[in-house]
Amino acid sequence: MPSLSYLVARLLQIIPTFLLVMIFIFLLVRLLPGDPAIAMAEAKATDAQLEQIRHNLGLDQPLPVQFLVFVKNTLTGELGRSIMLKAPVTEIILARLPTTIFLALYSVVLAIFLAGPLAFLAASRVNTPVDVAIRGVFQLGLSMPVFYIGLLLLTVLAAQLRWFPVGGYGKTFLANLYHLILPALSVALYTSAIILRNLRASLIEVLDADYVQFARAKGLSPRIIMTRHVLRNALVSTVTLLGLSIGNLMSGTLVTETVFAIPGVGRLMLEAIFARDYPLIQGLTLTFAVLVSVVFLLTDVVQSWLDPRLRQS
Amino acid sequence: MATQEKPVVLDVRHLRTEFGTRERPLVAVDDVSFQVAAGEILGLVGESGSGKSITLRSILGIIRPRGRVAGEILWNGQDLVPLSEAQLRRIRGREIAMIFQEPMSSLNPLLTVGLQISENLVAHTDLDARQRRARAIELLDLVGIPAARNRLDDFPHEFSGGMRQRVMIAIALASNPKLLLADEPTTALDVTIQDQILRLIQSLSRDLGMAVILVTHDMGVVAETCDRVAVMYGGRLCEIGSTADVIGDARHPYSLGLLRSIPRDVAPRTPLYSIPGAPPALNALPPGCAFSARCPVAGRECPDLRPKLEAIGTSRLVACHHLEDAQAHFGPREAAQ
Amino acid sequence: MTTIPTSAGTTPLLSLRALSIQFEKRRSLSDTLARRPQQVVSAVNGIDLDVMPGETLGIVGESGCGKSTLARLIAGLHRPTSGDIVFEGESVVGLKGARRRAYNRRVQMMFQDPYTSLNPRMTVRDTLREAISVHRMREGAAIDQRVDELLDLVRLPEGAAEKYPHEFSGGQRQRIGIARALSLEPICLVADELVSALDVSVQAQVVNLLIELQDELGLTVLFVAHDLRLVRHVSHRVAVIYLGAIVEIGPSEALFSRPMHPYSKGLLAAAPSLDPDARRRAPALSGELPSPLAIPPGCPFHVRCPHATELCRREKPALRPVGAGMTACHFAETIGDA
Amino acid sequence: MTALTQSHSPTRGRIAAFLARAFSRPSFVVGVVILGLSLSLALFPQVFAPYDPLAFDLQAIQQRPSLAHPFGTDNFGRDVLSRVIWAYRVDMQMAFFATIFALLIGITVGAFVGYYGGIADVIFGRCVDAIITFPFLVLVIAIVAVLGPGLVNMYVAITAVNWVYYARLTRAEIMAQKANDYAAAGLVLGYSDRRIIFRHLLPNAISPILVYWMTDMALAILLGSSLGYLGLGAQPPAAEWGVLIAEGRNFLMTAWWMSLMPGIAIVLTGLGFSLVGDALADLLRPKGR
Repeated sequence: MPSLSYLVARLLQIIPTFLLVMIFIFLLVRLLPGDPAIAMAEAKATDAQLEQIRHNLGLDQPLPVQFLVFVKNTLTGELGRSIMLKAPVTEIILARLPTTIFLALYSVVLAIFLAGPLAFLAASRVNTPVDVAIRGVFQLGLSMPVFYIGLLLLTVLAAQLRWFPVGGYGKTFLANLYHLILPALSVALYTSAIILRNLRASLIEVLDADYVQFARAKGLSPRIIMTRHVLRNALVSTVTLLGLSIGNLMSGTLVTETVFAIPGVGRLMLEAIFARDYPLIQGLTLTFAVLVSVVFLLTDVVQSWLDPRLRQS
Repeated sequence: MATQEKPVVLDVRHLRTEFGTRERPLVAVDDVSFQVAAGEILGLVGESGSGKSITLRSILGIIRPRGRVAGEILWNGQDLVPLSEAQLRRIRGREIAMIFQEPMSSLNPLLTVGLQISENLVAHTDLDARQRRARAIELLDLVGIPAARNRLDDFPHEFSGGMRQRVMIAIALASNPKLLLADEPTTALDVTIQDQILRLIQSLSRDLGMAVILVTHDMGVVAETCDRVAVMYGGRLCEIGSTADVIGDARHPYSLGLLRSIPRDVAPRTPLYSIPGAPPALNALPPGCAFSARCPVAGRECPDLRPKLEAIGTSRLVACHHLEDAQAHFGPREAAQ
Repeated sequence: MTTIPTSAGTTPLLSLRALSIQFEKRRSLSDTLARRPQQVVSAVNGIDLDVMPGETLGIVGESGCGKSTLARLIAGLHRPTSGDIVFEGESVVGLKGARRRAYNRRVQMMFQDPYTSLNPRMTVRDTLREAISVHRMREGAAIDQRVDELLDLVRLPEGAAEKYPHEFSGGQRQRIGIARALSLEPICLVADELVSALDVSVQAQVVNLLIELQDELGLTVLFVAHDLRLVRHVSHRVAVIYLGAIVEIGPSEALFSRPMHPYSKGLLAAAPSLDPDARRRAPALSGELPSPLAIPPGCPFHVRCPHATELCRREKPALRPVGAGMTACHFAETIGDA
Repeated sequence: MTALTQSHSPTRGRIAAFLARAFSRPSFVVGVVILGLSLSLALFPQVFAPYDPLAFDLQAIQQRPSLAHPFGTDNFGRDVLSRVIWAYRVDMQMAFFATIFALLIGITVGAFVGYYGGIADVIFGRCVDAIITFPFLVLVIAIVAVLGPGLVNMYVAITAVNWVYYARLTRAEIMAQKANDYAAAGLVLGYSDRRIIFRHLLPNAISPILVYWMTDMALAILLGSSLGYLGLGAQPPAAEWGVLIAEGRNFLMTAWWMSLMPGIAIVLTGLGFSLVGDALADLLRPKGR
């Protein structure tokens, strides 16, 4: 297990990163075109009313002060009110977040189930027709945009064949699984192509490693060599990759939520942008950054649990 | 050829190992025959590409499925070549064990040393978990790892290179093998550590009655450690005999050249004997003698006509058409200064 | 250019004065939190050394003893933490720009790994032309002529110039490395494990070439290696390094036939000998090289030394004249004679 | 010094040998053919397109694919094939302009911090950490929201994020190359930092970067068309694959070809880039070890 000091250090490392993230979000929103006060105010607002709104938003303060207020508010979970939905941003996001997280996890699980066996098959038959075919499939997968896969699945499987629902979310867990299978699959197809490529490469590398040769020379059974020596070692780099592709995954869910009209934070982001709802944009961007950071953190912990060499530094 | 009183445990006959397609095979080991007696240390010497490591791996069948092995490998009378993977597994690690050159990469970095020893015991013995732990400590102790009891739960990266090589030997010894195949076990180590490991292998062989095939490129290692030595070049045997015979009175021009290129009893800063050219690629070997391209006494027939291993005296075989010329070319050894 | 190797007694070409270098290991946040102390690798610890013009000085030791770092310090690839490097009477520590180029024109280096020491994307001709033209050693057509001369000098076959490094064997690549170093017409060569990556039968070719070129061009050579037999054959004088410090230095033949320091003795005994009669049952030296992160106090060798006493644990012996050379051991006289 | 950069005949021979090896791979040939066709369509759409991509033909609304309209027509009677062909111009441009500046900036920054290290490297590392903390698309969308939708703003937004990935890769490659002895040899030979970086390290570090560039151009098309689909990239009535798919989105049941056909163009072009990239990755792997 990773040591406590490792975990604490890893948590502390997030601070400077997040400071930069906050600065970025802060500046981004300040650069948004149009005066947010005008956007928020009634159409016939007087100059004095606008001034009042600006004052309420703290926009009449110098930038550094505004930033400090922003940081303080963020840390206390106070993200302002959405202009578009006229409700607290934190509330809106928290209501929509579970859907997106569920969708993302669902996609990852599907992707692993798709990629794992194929990678294994390809790596154990390098340069045979099977391998070539599998590589061809993943190259095709890498060339398909998520929204296009989504539309194809939607048209054929949902609209034409009526195997799956066209939209909606479902109430129970099983209903969730059923309703979200197509959107999850759209994201999973792309993600699985990435996993497949990486896992295949690292399996090939590990199969050739000295310690696997040594394990054979020890007379171990193929099953033990596979599980204990090959898979476990190949997993380390795949876990890294999975962690790093969380950004991709989030981008994918954003698109897929739009295509399938799923009420998650991805679609909300897009709506917020078209509505120029800057407190919401700010809150959502921050939410995505937090999600990614948490996944990065988990990845590091899992990695150092898998690989003792990483536990020290 | 063998005049030992000890019984022969391993008898390799006409071993041939090839890679690549059947139409255009890359022959890494070509018609190699030798015997190993119980408790004996045989040195297998050669440069890169000489086929010495492949010979070793062919014995255990771990070059399959990419390599194809032909000939006979008689282990206590049983031929290992036709055996299936499952049958070979009962011999690998149990009767014949192997250690590798790179102590850094040959141990699984993610597993504790204790587990890597005990998985061997699980595969080849009936010991229970507690007995396995006790045996693992005993083994680490045997190979000279200090505070063995406390190190079972350590990972390979927590050991130095020399200590990792000891761990590898401990793993190999787990089920009391009768033959240890050691593939350049000290090449990656420093001289003082190399010395320690070689002495360890020597004493284990003596104390446990275990035969050893020691692959190396260093004639000095052979001289200090082995009972007999086989010299390989381009996948073929040039010379095989007792260490004293081969080191003290080599006959094959390649063995002679190799020995002469090591500075010994020569005036400082005088030119050393050097074999011209570089070791050949496996796909560019002549049909005849593999060494003919670099040989100072090669005749016109040498590149086409393969010399047979022929006996000289009672305990040595040499494969060369021009033994007298070689003797004359290299001359008698200069007297020690 | 051609100077005859002079005997000792003249002024040294290169002097190292209390040369030391430490590398601070990068300290992670988690180290700080766990209050692990800052780790410092002491690679070279106060080396004093004079290199005479025309001589070959062998530097031997086990991996991690700091001999490669020493070679790189001399070539100017590292900056020492303390101490000085004096070349032809002038300090060359921390030189920059033109002065550094001028120094390196005189002191060149050859590297261990034939596979990574040549730029794989440049032909041999391009590699040599670049060195020659950057230093303006020749101009115009004379450059190509010089390239051919150099290749001839290191005995590479005709047509080698237009090839890429991967088309050569390891031994040939090391020859290219030698030619590259010689293209600046230096007077001093630092050879870091020049032949240790090569096959035995090829090592002799390269060593012969080096000796020949040295005699022909009157070069001073620092021959850093771990192969004792080769170092003995090549060197006029030899320094034995242990944990970044010289434990013994002296004329090659004297040191090899009668080593004074217990480490030199052990190192020599451990080296595989071709004499089957010299077989031993016990290893020549027990224990392993301690980590340069934690160099033992007193004599750094005391933890492995069979003769160590309380004095050795307490007090670091200085390098002092013993026999034909210098030795850093409290009991060199008694041990040396044993 | 000019003599140094002159190409010698062996270099030309090497290129010929390289091409011969490359073209003996079916996947490379397929990829090159696809890209060659795509480029021709992008450069000369007027030659290939049978109709004016913007011309309404209210007599021929939502016609199924036929000989007259191989890809059918859209809800305004525009020829889908012609629109897909004209879209090559926009999408191939996206592949290039969304990546080239990121490539150039990334290589420059990456080579600098990789070679010199130190405080610049630490700051760089923090910036990378911060930028990869945002999902790529989220960040690009946010920047587009600031700048406003449209192609040029999209290039700016993508470049602003994307250079980090090139810089990170370049930095790692430069550091790996710098650890080789030939870099040390360059220092001992008294070469300037600039010479070592640009003549020695970069040429050896560049292959994986170029391979990444190939796959990234495929990614740029995917990203650009996604933005187009979402309404943040190219703006209608401009013909762009993502925009075309979005236009057909409401007619999936009645005029499926409106969305299907541009999608095939995306997949094919992406495949072309990734096949070539993959083959190059294999071919450029250093040999001789």
